[in-house]
Formats: sequence, structure tokens, C-alpha cells
Amino acid sequence: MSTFFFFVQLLNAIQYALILYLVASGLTLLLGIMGVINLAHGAFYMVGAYIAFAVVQQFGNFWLTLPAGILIGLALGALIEKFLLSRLEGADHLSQVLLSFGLILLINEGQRLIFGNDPHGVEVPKILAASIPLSNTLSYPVYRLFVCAVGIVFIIAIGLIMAKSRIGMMLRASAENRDMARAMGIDVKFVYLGVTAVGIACTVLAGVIAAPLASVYPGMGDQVLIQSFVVIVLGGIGSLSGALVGSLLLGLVDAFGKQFFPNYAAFLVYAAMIAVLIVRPQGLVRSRGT
Amino acid sequence: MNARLEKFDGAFLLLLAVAAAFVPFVLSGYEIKLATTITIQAGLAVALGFVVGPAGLTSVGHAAFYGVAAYILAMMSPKSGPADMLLTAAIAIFGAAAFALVVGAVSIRSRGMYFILMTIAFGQLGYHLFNDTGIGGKSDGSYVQFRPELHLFWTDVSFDKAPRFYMLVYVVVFLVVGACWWLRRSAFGSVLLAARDNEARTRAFGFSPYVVRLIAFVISGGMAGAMGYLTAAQHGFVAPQMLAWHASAFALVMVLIGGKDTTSGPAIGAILLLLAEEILQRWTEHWLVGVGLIIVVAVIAAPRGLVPFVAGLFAPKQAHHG
Amino acid sequence: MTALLHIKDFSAAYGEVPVVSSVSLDLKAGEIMALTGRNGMGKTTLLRGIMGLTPVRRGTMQFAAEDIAAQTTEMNSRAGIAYVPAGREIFGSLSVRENLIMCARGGEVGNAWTFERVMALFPRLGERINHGGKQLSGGEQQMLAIGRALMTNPRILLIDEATEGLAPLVAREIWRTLSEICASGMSAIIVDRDLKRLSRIVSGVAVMFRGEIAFAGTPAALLSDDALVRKYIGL
Amino acid sequence: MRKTDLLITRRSALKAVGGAAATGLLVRAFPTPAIAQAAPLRIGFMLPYTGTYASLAKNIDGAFRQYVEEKGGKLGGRSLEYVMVDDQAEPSKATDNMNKLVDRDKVDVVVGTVHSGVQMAMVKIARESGKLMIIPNAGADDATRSACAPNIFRTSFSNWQPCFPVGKVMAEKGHKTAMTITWKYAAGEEDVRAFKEGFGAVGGSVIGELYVPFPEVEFQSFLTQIAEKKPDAVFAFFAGGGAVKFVKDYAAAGLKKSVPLYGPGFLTDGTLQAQGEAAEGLLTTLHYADDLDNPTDKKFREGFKKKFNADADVYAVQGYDSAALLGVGLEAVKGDMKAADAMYKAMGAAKIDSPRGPLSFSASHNPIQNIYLREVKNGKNTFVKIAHANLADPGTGCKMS
Repeated sequence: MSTFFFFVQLLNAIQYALILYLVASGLTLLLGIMGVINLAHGAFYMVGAYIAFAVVQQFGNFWLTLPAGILIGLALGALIEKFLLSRLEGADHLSQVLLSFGLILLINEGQRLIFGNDPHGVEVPKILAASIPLSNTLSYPVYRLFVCAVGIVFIIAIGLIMAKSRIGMMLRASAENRDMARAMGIDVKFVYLGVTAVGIACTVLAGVIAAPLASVYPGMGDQVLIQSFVVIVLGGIGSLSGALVGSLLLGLVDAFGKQFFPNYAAFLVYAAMIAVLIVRPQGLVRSRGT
Repeated sequence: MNARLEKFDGAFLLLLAVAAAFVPFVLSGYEIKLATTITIQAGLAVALGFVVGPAGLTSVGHAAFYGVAAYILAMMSPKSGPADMLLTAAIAIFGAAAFALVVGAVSIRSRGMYFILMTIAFGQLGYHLFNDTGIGGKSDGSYVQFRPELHLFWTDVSFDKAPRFYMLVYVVVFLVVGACWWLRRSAFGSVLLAARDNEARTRAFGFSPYVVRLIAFVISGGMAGAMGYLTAAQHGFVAPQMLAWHASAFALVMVLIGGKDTTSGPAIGAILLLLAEEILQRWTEHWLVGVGLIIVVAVIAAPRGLVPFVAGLFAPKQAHHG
Repeated sequence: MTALLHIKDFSAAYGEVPVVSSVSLDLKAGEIMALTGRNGMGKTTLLRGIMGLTPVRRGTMQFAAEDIAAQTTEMNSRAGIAYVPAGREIFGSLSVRENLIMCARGGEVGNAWTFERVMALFPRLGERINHGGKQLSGGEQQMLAIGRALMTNPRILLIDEATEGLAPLVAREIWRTLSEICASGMSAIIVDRDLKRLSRIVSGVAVMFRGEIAFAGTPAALLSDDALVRKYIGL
Repeated sequence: MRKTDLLITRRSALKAVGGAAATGLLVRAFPTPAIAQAAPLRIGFMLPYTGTYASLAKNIDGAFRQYVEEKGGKLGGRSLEYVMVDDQAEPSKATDNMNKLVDRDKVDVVVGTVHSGVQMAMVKIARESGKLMIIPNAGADDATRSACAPNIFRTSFSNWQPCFPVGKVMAEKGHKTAMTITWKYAAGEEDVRAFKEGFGAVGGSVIGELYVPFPEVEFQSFLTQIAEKKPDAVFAFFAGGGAVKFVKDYAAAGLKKSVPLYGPGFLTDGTLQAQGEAAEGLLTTLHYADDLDNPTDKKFREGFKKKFNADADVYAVQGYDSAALLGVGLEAVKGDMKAADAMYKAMGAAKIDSPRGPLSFSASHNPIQNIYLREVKNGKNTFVKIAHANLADPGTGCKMS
């Protein structure tokens, strides 16, 4: 493998990692701050992709999909917290697993009822439709670089919010010690509402942005779900920086695994996760809420 | 578990056992096959309920043990005639238990969500093992050409006929459910509960919570394997999807609907869910909406499950404690 | 003048086991009360009950003439109750500064607790301002827990095990700051076993025994009765 | 073949107490089929009505009924009624679902299915029960090779068929080396094997085989490997959402211009609208094209369009021909399915004027059909030429008794 293609694979790995991070960060917020395990997270990713498809089809403008995705994601998250998750307070993970499993079935069937079963494509916006030639055979789509940029902006933004803002501190405090956070006057219920709304909106947004890349089809969330679980377990539940490390690790394992062990690519991801957990049962990055 | 719930639990089990015994006499054809499937799934749910309830381990990977045992039968079955049931069953159950030992040994070190995610990962690993590699027929699955036969000293017993196979399933599931019922009440069950509710106390009594949970996990994994073996024998066909996490989650739904803190609950959950599926499918193409709704409503309305819920209805009115 | 905190027939339980039964207690604004007794007698449960962290099973509980028995913890906090738990329970993933400013809530103009004022009260925290909560020593954690509670500008401070497990020198500093805080007009209930130190800042003392208040009176009255002290406190 | 079913006689007396077992009552909410000859023939569709392949199921089911309606609602003098079971493309439930049709609904013919794994489970039951089964899509080679049986017919293709001719097409274009990429599952591997056989036969060499874990759709790393190895051409097999994404990614990576992409027609069938510009100019091979200029096809497409307000596709053709094949059999025995041997013989010898062109059957009951080379033009799979006329699957290992 030449140095040149090594760097191309590295770019692939990073770009894949950034998309994964968009999905996984929402999931890890829910897991870390609320202790809620949400199997339906992949389904929300699919919801995002279908929002992108519907909006582009209706209005012909890709840029409208971003606010639409965020708004619908926030609303969806708030509704789910208000009417479902909040009722599980004090229940164990089993209830959460099953509630979200039920949600998967409902969302998947809902998608079929509304959009049918055909796969759909979402056109890349004109301004980003070009490709940059890397070699005489290979070029890199500008849209993928755009996705990278969105991912990096998102990492910085969410990192700053979590690290510097009072809201970030409150979130971290709530994640660490719910009772003490309440004793300090933090309305934890409201925090949960916000976190669920934002966490799900992140994932929906990831789906929106990925739609032109990934195409839009039923059940597209399943794969993403399992992969982002792996990311979170690698990085440590509730840790945003851990999720970043996990995403990068998974991106690398994925891109280079497919290059060097093409027949065992699927195993490698899980093998990596199990190996990490044997050495460090609480994930690579231990601290919560950072 | 309080005494009333325990009584209800026992009564439900008895009722189920008696009702199930009538199946080969009152049902025929497809209905016996359906009853066989449901009975096997009930056994799987009860086995899973044993780790979810007393051991407090929310395993989303039990389908892997079920599927591994099924594949062991498929791989051991000759193309030309029936396999030896005792031998293949022993190896399949042992194999499933051994896999459970590996999965458990690694996963039980983690608690809570990590445990859940670890079991999902192991289940998917199992799925890819059979889907991606040449072991056991790849993605299109593999046949068990002939249903295994029981070689006794004086004769060979064939289970080709549906009623007789049902009886075999009935006996095996009866044993598994009975074992779970007994284990929950045994000293081992108490230690398990103690490990779930108060780790420190378990340690003080000289038991390692890790070891106790692992033993329960392996027992349950072996039982799940027995159910997988029966499924492979019933259908004569195995496929990688048997191991995937969706299958595990479905088994968990059964456990939760019925009630994880009882032995009868998971069995009742299995019966209700599979019947609901059967009926909804005839009714609408979008039957999964119905299943999804059942799950969501069950989780919200009766989070402890149906059996404790019913037992609660018969509870004497008590002074309300805040 | 009506009591700032008025508790009547308060009972709380964990599951089936009653932990606190029929406790009645009144605290006037500006009053400092000591709560003492052996371990496991219900002191922590009583404080948690006031904070709303342990549900009230029976009885009434009023704060500033408002019924708070059914209020959530965060509502109690906003009403002006602050809690320093026995295990400190500072937020380990937050730095010292973050622990403090996260909790800040405005108070009375001129007399409000601000970041600077807390820093002045605990100069040692100032030296470790950017350290993570988990890196602090026990005494520093206690200072931070008290400082954090002050940042919410409470009307009453509930302090559980004020000096438990601290080195004598550090404990002395905590006592110094506590008397300073109390002198500012704050109400407080302080749980500690060090009756001598307590008696210098409190006006009343209550002794809990098996979930009930076995003695209520002045510190002097308690200290003068050796039998009482031996029975209920075990010194 | 051993029969395992229906071994217990119905005991009506005991049935009266059926309430004892909760199972019985709830499920017995449907009528017992009548036995009389005049009664309608029961057709059991076992298709993935939900899930990824639901649109395939819809078209197969719809076109089958279309054919029957065109024949006045009767085949061989028998009217038909339909029972549908959703197999969810889920192999682990396949046996239960097949049992529903065979044992519960007592259908006379099973039509299904799409997913190869499910198909193999169905094949086993069809072999054991002797029930007539017509496969309207799934391409698993074994179904008409080692697992073939007199009562099993396929109207679609074996995986081998559309892939074998690709090699010849590539050689004609002057390609000497190729790489393959597909999902790591049985159908993908069968396709690649068939392609290699065909490409090898004309002197081409495969310099790399890439397998994507199923059903993953992250191709970027593989595309980089293709760019690095620079083969003359690439053979790809994906379907559905995966096909959409692969074709788009391939074009976006700039590979389409430098390394031409070929594949079996599933790469572009039912997915063109979603693939858009990226698919233009792709060359694929299949037993159907969107503009075959024959009267049967025209009539079929018009009828389909009228009935469903959608364009017919290859899956619809397969469903349509399933009905046609059944019609040939029933015609030969005047609707008497008890004359199974005669019926199967007639079906095996059927010469069907299909929308896809002439259709007949090999000894192993797999279609003998033209494989067309198609090019994507303006969002249509347009006919270029016949890549391989009257191609029959080798049927290796089929021992029909």
C-alpha cells in the first residue's frame, strides 16, 4: 500500500468517524446523563434521512432540510421524553431496552406507511456537487468534505458548550450525581427533557446530513445503531470525548480492516470492542460527562 | 417475591402445564406445530427470565446461545439419516453453555449498560460468525435433513410425527421450567437475589457475586441452547438470523410482558406475544405496528409484567405507603 | 415570629422499615441548631427529608410558611434550602470553579454570597481553583461542598457530618468558617458529634435516638447531664 | 421424500374441548378449506410484504394476479383464491411461515419467495410435503441444483445466470483484468463465482475480490482499494438501498470515468430513480430490460401500469410468468392437481411467450432465457443487445427422481 493511498484511507477513516460521532454523541448524552439506553437511536437517524428526502422533494432546497431536521428532532425528542421516558423513572434498563425496541418497530412501520419501501436518493446540493481529483483514478466528493466540516464544527461547538457553559456544567453535574444536582436547584426533569430533545435532534441531523451520501432506505438505522453502540462502549458511556476517541478508533478499524483483512471486517469491529472491555471494563475514557 | 405472587406464579405454571399437556389430543396439523413453536419459545423466555430476574442481568444476547446450539445440531447431522439425539443434544447444550461461559466471563465484569451492550456485541459476533464464514452454510442457512432420533437400548424412537415431537418438546420445556422454578427457590436462588440486591452482603457471606451470576448465566445459556436445539430439530433449518440481537430483544419482550420476577411470567409472555403476532398478521400487513404498540403499552402500563399485575389485582386493599 | 422551618410529626421510611417517626421541630430565622446522636438514628434521613430527597410519609413540613412536604428537591433548593451531605458529594467531574459557579443563584443585594466572597471565606479553595473535584483532599472537598451550598444563597443550611473524618487542624478551620457563616444571619441545622465545638455556635440542640427526637434544649442543658450524653451520644 | 405432516386424524369429538388449550381457539378463526374439485384453487403467496424487499413482494404478487385476471380469473378452468403470508425475509421464521401455508391454510400451490435464505427453508418443506412450489425471485443456485425436485419450479433466475455472461461482455469491451465487489453473503458469493467462471472462460483475470459485511453500506475504503489496484473493470452486485448507495459512491469517487462498472441488473433495477445521474451509462446484464420491443411485453406493461399506476419491472415479470407457468400445468391436467406427474411434466416442457422473450425450462426446472445487455439511459434500463441467448443454468448436482 503506497503512502498516498494510506492517507486516502486515513481520510476515509476520519470522515466515517465524524458521521459516527454525530450519531454517537446524541446517544452517549442520553446514556450518560439520563442513564437511558435507547435502541431506537438508529431509527431516528433514519427519520433524519427521510426528512431530508421529503423536504428536498417538496421544496427542492437542501438547505431547508437542516433546520427542518433540527426542529423535528427536538420536537420528537421532547415528546418521547415527556410521554414515554419520563414514565420509566426508577425503572431498570430492561424497560428502556424494550420501550425503545417497541419504538423501533413503530418508527420502521410508520416510515413504510408514509414513504413506502423503495430506496430513495437525495441530490447533493449544487454548490457541493463537485469532486476533487486525488489521483488519475480517484477523486474525493466535496460533499464528504462538507460532512467532515460539519462534524468538526459540531465537535467544537458541543465541546465548548459542555466544557465552558453553565448548561454544560449542569449537564455534567446531573449526569454524575442526580440527587445533588437537584439539591443545588437544577431542575433535572427539565434537563432530561432538554437532553433527550438535543440528543435525538443530533441524531436526526446526522441522518439529514448523511442522506445525500447514504441514500435513503427502510431499516437504514440498524447498522448505524450497532456501530454507535460500539463507539460508545469503546469510549466510555456518557463521555463525549470518549465517543470521539471511539469513533476515530472504529473509523480506523473499519477503513484499514477492510483493506488488510477484507474477509473479517465485520468481526474486527466487535473484536476491538470486546478486547477493549476486557482490559478496561468501563471503556477507554473513563470520566463521565466530559 | 411476596407469598401471594408466589402462589399465583405456581398456579399459573400448573395451569400452563396441564393445558399444554392436552395439546396433542385436541389440536392437529398446523396448530400442533404452532403450539410446538410457542412452547419452545416459552422455554427460551423462562430460561432468559432466570438471568434477567433473580440474577439482574439484562442479556440482549441470549439468541446467540440458542442459535449456536441449533447450528451444532445442523453441523452434526449426517446428510443420509437421523443423528443420535442424546449425543447431539448433549454436545449442543454443552456448546451453548460453554459459549455462555465465555460471554459471561467477559460481560459480567461489566455492569448495567455495559453489560447490555457487551451481550449485544457478542450476539452480533455470533451472527457474523455464521453469516460470514464457511461454518455452517453461510447466509443462506443450513439444513438438518432428518430429525434426530433417540437411541434407546432396545429401540430407536423417531420424532418425525408432529404430536410426538410436541411431547418431546413438552417434556424438555417442562424440565427447564421446573428447574428454573426450583432454582429460584433454592439456596442458590437466594444467594443470586442477594447478589442482585446487596453485593456487599453476598461477599460477607463468602460468595463472589461475579461467580454466582456467572453460574446462573451459564445455566441459562445452556437452557437457551436446549431450546435452540429443539427449534433446529423442529424446523430442520438453521439461519444466522437466529443469533442476531433482534431475536434476543424479542425474547426479552416476552420476559417483560409476563413478568421477570416470576417463572410463569416469561412463558405467558411468549404465548401472548406469539399469538398476537399470529393474529395480527392475518389482520394487517402492518402488523408490526401492533406488536410495537403492545410492547410500548406493556412497558408503560405494567412494567413489572402481567403476572405480578394480575396478582396485584387480587391483593387485599392495603394502606397506601408514600 | 413564626418559624422559618416548621416540622410536625414527620415520618419517613425505607421500604417497610421506618427510619424517622413523628419528629417535630421548629427553627426560627437566623437560628442555628445542632442535630446529634449515634449513627443510624435518622439524622441523615431527617435532613434528606427536609431537602425533599427522601419522601415524607406522614406529617407536615413548612418552610417560610409554605408547605414543602410534597415539593421536589429542586423547588426546595430554590425556596432557599441548601444541603451539604455527609459524603460531601461534590461533582468530581467538575473543577472547583465549575462546582461553584454552576450553583450560583442571586441573593439579597449587599449580603449575597458571590464567587469572590466564597473565595475569601476559603482561601485554600482559591489555590486549587482549576483542579478537578476528585483531586481535592477531604477537607477541601468539605469546603467546596459548603461553598457550593452558599452559592445558592440559601436561607437555611443543612450540614450533615460537618467535620467527620477530617484532620483536627482542618476541622478547626471548618468550625471557624461555620461560625463566620452563622454570624452572618443564616439559619442552619448542623449534624456533628463534636458537642463542644457545636455548643459554641448553636442556640439549640436536638438529639435523635431510634428515629425520634429524644432530647431538645440548650447545649448547656445537654452537656450538663452526663447520663443523657452517654445514653444518646456515647461519648 | 418422507412425509412428516398431517399424521394425526382430526378428532372432531375432542375438538369440542379445544378450549382447554388456549392456542387452539384463538388461531382457529379461519375456515377449513373445501375439498371438492370445483372449489377454487388455493394459491399461497409467501413473500416479504414488510421490510427491505416489500416492493418486490408487491410487484410479484400484483403481476401474478394481473395474469390471472387477463385469463378471466381462471387457470385451467379453476378459479383461484389467494392466501398471503409475510415472510419478512427472515430465514429463522421461514419454516413456521411455510407451515402456515401448507398445514394451516392447506394451499395447493406455494408461490415464494425473494430472500435466498428463506427460500432454502421453503425448499426443504416443499421437498418433504411434495407441495408444488414456484419460485418467483430468489436466485440461490442450489434450489435448482442439488436441492431440485419435481415439484419445485423457478421462473426467475439462478444467481449464476445473469452473472456468467458479464465476463464475455467485458472481454468484448477489451477489459483484461477486473475486480469484484459484493456483500459477504451467499448470493453475492455465488454471483462472483459465476462471473469469474465467465470471465475466466474468455481469458480475463480477476485481480481482487472485495466483500462488504452484509448489510453494511460503507464503501469508501473499498473504493479506495479499487482506485489503488486500477483494474480494467469492476463487477459489482448489490441490490436495493445498497445498490443505490454503491452506484452513487462509485460515481462520486470518480471511478466511473476511469474504471467502468458492470454487474447483474439488480444493481439498477428498481433503484434508478434514487441513483439519478450516477447510474447513467452503466452496463448491466439481466433477463429483462425496460424496452424489449415485443408485443407480450407491451401488453404486459400497459396492463400493469393501468392496474397499479406504476412501471413494471423484472420482479413483476417473474410474478407474471409464475402465473403463466402454473396456467400451463393446470391447462394440461384440466385443473386436476391430483394428476401431479402429468402437470409437472407439462410445466417442465412449457414454452412461454414471456414479456422477457421466449421462456422455457431446463431439466432442473430453472428458466432457459435470454440474458440481455442493458445500458442506463435517461433513467431507463434500455436494451442494447442479447448478451447470451437461451442461457440455461448448468444445474450441477440435480438428481431428479
